[in-house]
Amino acid sequence: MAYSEKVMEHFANPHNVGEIKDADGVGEVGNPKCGDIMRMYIKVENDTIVDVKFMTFGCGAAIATSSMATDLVKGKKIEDALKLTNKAVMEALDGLPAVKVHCSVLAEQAIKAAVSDYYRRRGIDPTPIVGELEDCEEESCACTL
Amino acid sequence: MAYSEKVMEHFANPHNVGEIKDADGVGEVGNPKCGDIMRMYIKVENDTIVDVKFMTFGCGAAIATSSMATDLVKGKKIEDALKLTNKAVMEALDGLPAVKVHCSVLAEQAIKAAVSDYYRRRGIDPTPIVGELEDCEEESCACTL
Amino acid sequence: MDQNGKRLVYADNAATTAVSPAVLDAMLPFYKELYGNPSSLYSVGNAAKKPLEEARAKVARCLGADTNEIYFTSGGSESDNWAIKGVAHKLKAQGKTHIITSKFEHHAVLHTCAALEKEGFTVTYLDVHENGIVVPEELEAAITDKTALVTIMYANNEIGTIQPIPEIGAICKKHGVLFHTDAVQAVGNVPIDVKAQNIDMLSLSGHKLHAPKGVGALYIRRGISIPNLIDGGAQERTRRAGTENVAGIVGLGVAMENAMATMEEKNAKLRRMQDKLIDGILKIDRSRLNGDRIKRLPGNASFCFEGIEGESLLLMLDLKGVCASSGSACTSGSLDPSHVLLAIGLKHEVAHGSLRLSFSDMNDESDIDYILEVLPPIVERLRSMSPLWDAIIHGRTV
Amino acid sequence: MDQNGKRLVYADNAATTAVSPAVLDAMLPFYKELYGNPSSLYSVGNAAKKPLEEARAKVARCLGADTNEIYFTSGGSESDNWAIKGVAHKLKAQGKTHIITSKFEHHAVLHTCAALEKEGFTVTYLDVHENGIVVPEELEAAITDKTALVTIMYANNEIGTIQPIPEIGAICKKHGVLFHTDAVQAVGNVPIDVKAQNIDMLSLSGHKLHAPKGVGALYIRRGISIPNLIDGGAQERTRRAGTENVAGIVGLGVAMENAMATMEEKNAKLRRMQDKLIDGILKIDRSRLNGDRIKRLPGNASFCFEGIEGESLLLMLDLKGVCASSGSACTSGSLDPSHVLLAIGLKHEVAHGSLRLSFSDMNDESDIDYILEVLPPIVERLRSMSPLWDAIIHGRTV
Ligand SMILES: Cc1ncc(COP(=O)(O)O)c(C=O)c1O
Ligand SMILES: Cc1ncc(COP(=O)(O)O)c(C=O)c1O
Repeated sequence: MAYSEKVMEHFANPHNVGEIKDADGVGEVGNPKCGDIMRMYIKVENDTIVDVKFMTFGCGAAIATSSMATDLVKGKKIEDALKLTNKAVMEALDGLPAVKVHCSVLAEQAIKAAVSDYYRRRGIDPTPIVGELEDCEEESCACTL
Repeated sequence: MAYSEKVMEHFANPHNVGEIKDADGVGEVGNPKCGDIMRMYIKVENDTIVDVKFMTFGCGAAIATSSMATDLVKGKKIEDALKLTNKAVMEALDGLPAVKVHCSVLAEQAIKAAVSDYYRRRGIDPTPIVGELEDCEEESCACTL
Repeated sequence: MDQNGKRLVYADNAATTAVSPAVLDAMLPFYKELYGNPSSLYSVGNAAKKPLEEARAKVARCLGADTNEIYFTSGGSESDNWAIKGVAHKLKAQGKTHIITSKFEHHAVLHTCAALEKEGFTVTYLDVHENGIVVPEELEAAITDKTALVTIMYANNEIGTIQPIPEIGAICKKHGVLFHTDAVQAVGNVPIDVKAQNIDMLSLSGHKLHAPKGVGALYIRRGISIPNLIDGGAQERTRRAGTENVAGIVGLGVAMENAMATMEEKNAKLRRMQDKLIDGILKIDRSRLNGDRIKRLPGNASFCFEGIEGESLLLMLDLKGVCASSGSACTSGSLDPSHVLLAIGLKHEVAHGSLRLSFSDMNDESDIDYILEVLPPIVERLRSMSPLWDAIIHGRTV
Repeated sequence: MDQNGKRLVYADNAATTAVSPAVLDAMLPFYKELYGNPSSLYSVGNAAKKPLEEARAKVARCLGADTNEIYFTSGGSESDNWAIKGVAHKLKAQGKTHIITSKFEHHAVLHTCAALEKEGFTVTYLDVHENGIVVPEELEAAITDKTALVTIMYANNEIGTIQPIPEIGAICKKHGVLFHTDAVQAVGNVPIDVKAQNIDMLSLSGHKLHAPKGVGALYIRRGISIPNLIDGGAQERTRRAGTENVAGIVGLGVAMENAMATMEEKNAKLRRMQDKLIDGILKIDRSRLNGDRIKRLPGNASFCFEGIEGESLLLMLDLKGVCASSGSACTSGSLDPSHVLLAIGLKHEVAHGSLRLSFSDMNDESDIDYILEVLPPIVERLRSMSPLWDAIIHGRTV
């Protein structure tokens, strides 16, 4: 298992780390038993994600995918942010080891969870827009979602 | 399996190789299936082995023990020659690998076989003097006699 | 240790060690002029036979065994498999289908036991309690008239705790049960005497003590006959086939001899370093030492940090030139927390935050100083990124 | 080759080969700075992982296999044991308890089969006839609906004959029976394509082709699942536990690549040398070449000399600086004549007088000239000492 240089770059100096106190949406995915938790904060103006930050407990890939995913949605329209796939995150990182693919899925899901929260706070049912968020199973930590 | 220098010396330049055409006694032990045959010729004067020669088909130890055994009995009284043991042959050769001990036994037996033949030619039953000669079994080549 | 001007601290000697220059020097002739097959008759081959047997004598001496009780193998895993499967298959015919081991053995033992369970054997996995040590009385209580084998590791690879081997040996002897110990982590680090300690079989591996990877040995007490794991040629007195890894075996002999000669001095130094390391690390908030503080290998210390995930900790340390591991090297890449840490009672989420630092005589105190300098800020940084930390320090369950 | 001014001709390459300088160069870094455990996370370990996987790719390429069909082992014997015991134990549950092999396999195969016979398997040992070659029709006739495995060596180690592997592969495929080949002597010497030749499993060993002793590989076609021989850590995609012998594996990769790149040229040279050697030796009275003259490895020729015992012949040759063997190195020290020579129909007394001369690309024609110079007088001298020779030349049975 070797990480790409890009992954190590984002791991060593992750972008967008931290909290947004007055966030418009907060999403959290993963669970500590599995060793990965991502929490993402978004600030939205005119349907645009003007700011995004994350807090992550997890492996190198978890931190790097959090960093990359936040980079990729920052400044994007929500509808475009929702098009972010784990594949895109992986590609932007020049790939991930097979056992770490689930981290990119978590990152995708964390963004979606934050957007869902944003809609929910505004009284809008997120499901038709964001889709069902499958939660990582407690049982199998190597969830493939 | 490594031979001592002494064994290699006697193997490389064996003493007493050859036939004695007018031998007073000839003894042969071993069998070709087992890969070892020793034939010894003795010339006897006044109960003394005045000459001894051997022909051997066999491994390095077979040749070296033949050489050493003939050296050890040459010039000896028959009664002393009959005291030659395989142990003495081995010791004189600075030892033999365990799997090759039977060669020293063959050499001892070959001398005895030649002496027996000497007595037999003179009409004397060798058994009370030389003892029973146990023959190497066809079945087990690693005979321990 | 410095490399390219960058400080490098290799603190993963329980995973593998560097081949020492003395060992390499001893090996090189066998990769050059002494390439002959030790089973050959001619001089080039024979020249390899003697060093092979000398290495066997050295290994035997270091264990208090006889020379012809030592069989060379390809490493610790093969030795473990051979010993355990061998005894199991041998004694099955006598209705002995029970094996006793512990919960925190190396996978070479645990997975071998699991394979035997599939064949119908039953296995008792003894508790190792919070201090990471098997209780001899519990072991004795587990023995039945069906017990074929007790296999308990000498020292644990992940947390370094040393097991009560002489006591276990005595119990096994008393009950007439064979006793195997995986001493891969112990050999060269603690004094071993297989006779005095009533050990029937013992596995060791070269690369844990500055010999190369891919060579090891199994001690089998004279009189114990088990089926071969690897059948074939007449090598190793017909009990382990395969052209001998002469260079590796010679290296193992030299490494064992060196380890024995320097053990006392080395251990005194490693103990001092370990004390400093443990005291220093335990100053970090919500950190813990895994396993007994005293009954441990002098070169091995394992910690857990709440709110930290082990892999990112290791990667951060690597960026600072510190090579460490979270536990067993064989399972990295796996996402499950260590079975060893779970066996000593840690929760999953805590077990994820483990760090094993293991040292050899090639380390020195400045390595400890360096680790104590770089580790606390890394822990702090990761915790500051963690969505759990806040909850942890405020005592909320996560 | 000269050493200390004394001429040395190493003509026992079928027993083992010298590590080539290129292989040793490739290995050394892993005994020095790149000592890390390839399963580790940090950079020192990771630096060992890539070369390991590159070596796997090289080995795969040389066999026409996929990279992840190659599993590294400790040598040919382990590979043979794993393949044969693995298939046997796997298919036993389906009532497949029959194995087909030949009479003149290496002991790593024969003794493994014997071990399985003790467990209740039945084994058919195919005749190899006077030319030392299995007849495919006889093999096909031996297949029953209980047949689990066919294991036939690619080329014989003692007499060098090459078996009809593609034909056997096709037959096994037709009948849905797994096919393993011990290709320890063939790899690097003949072109192999496991897919085209329908080989399901293939054993190879490094030290037969200028890599070190103690490393080998087993090719297992994708989709074939057999139990592990060595259980434990997650190395080799969980199928062969044990910290990887990185240096040896890297050496094996380089050696395989070199062997493939130079095979054609090398074989042309070895064929020329072999022709000269055979023609020269057969001029000796009552000598014979063992096995087919054409279907043989270019570097291996085995002879028998009536009235001669093999060991003394070898020792005399050794005194002249020629390293040779009577057959398999694994059995020297044994007093029984070679099972291979008996299998091709030789009588015990003739089989005792065998001589195997085997060459690699490190030999050249001057070695042949030297052997042809020293061998005839040695044969003559030994015969002149032999109490049998007279009877032999006069046609009396001995
Ligand atoms: C045909 C054959 N199979 C298997 C082996 C065993 O290989 P290793 O000695 O590497 O275990 C050898 C050589 O020793 C061989 O020639
Ligand atoms: C306790 C223990 N047993 C067995 C092994 C396996 O040894 P090897 O990797 O040499 O097969 C190891 C290390 O890898 C170990 O630490």
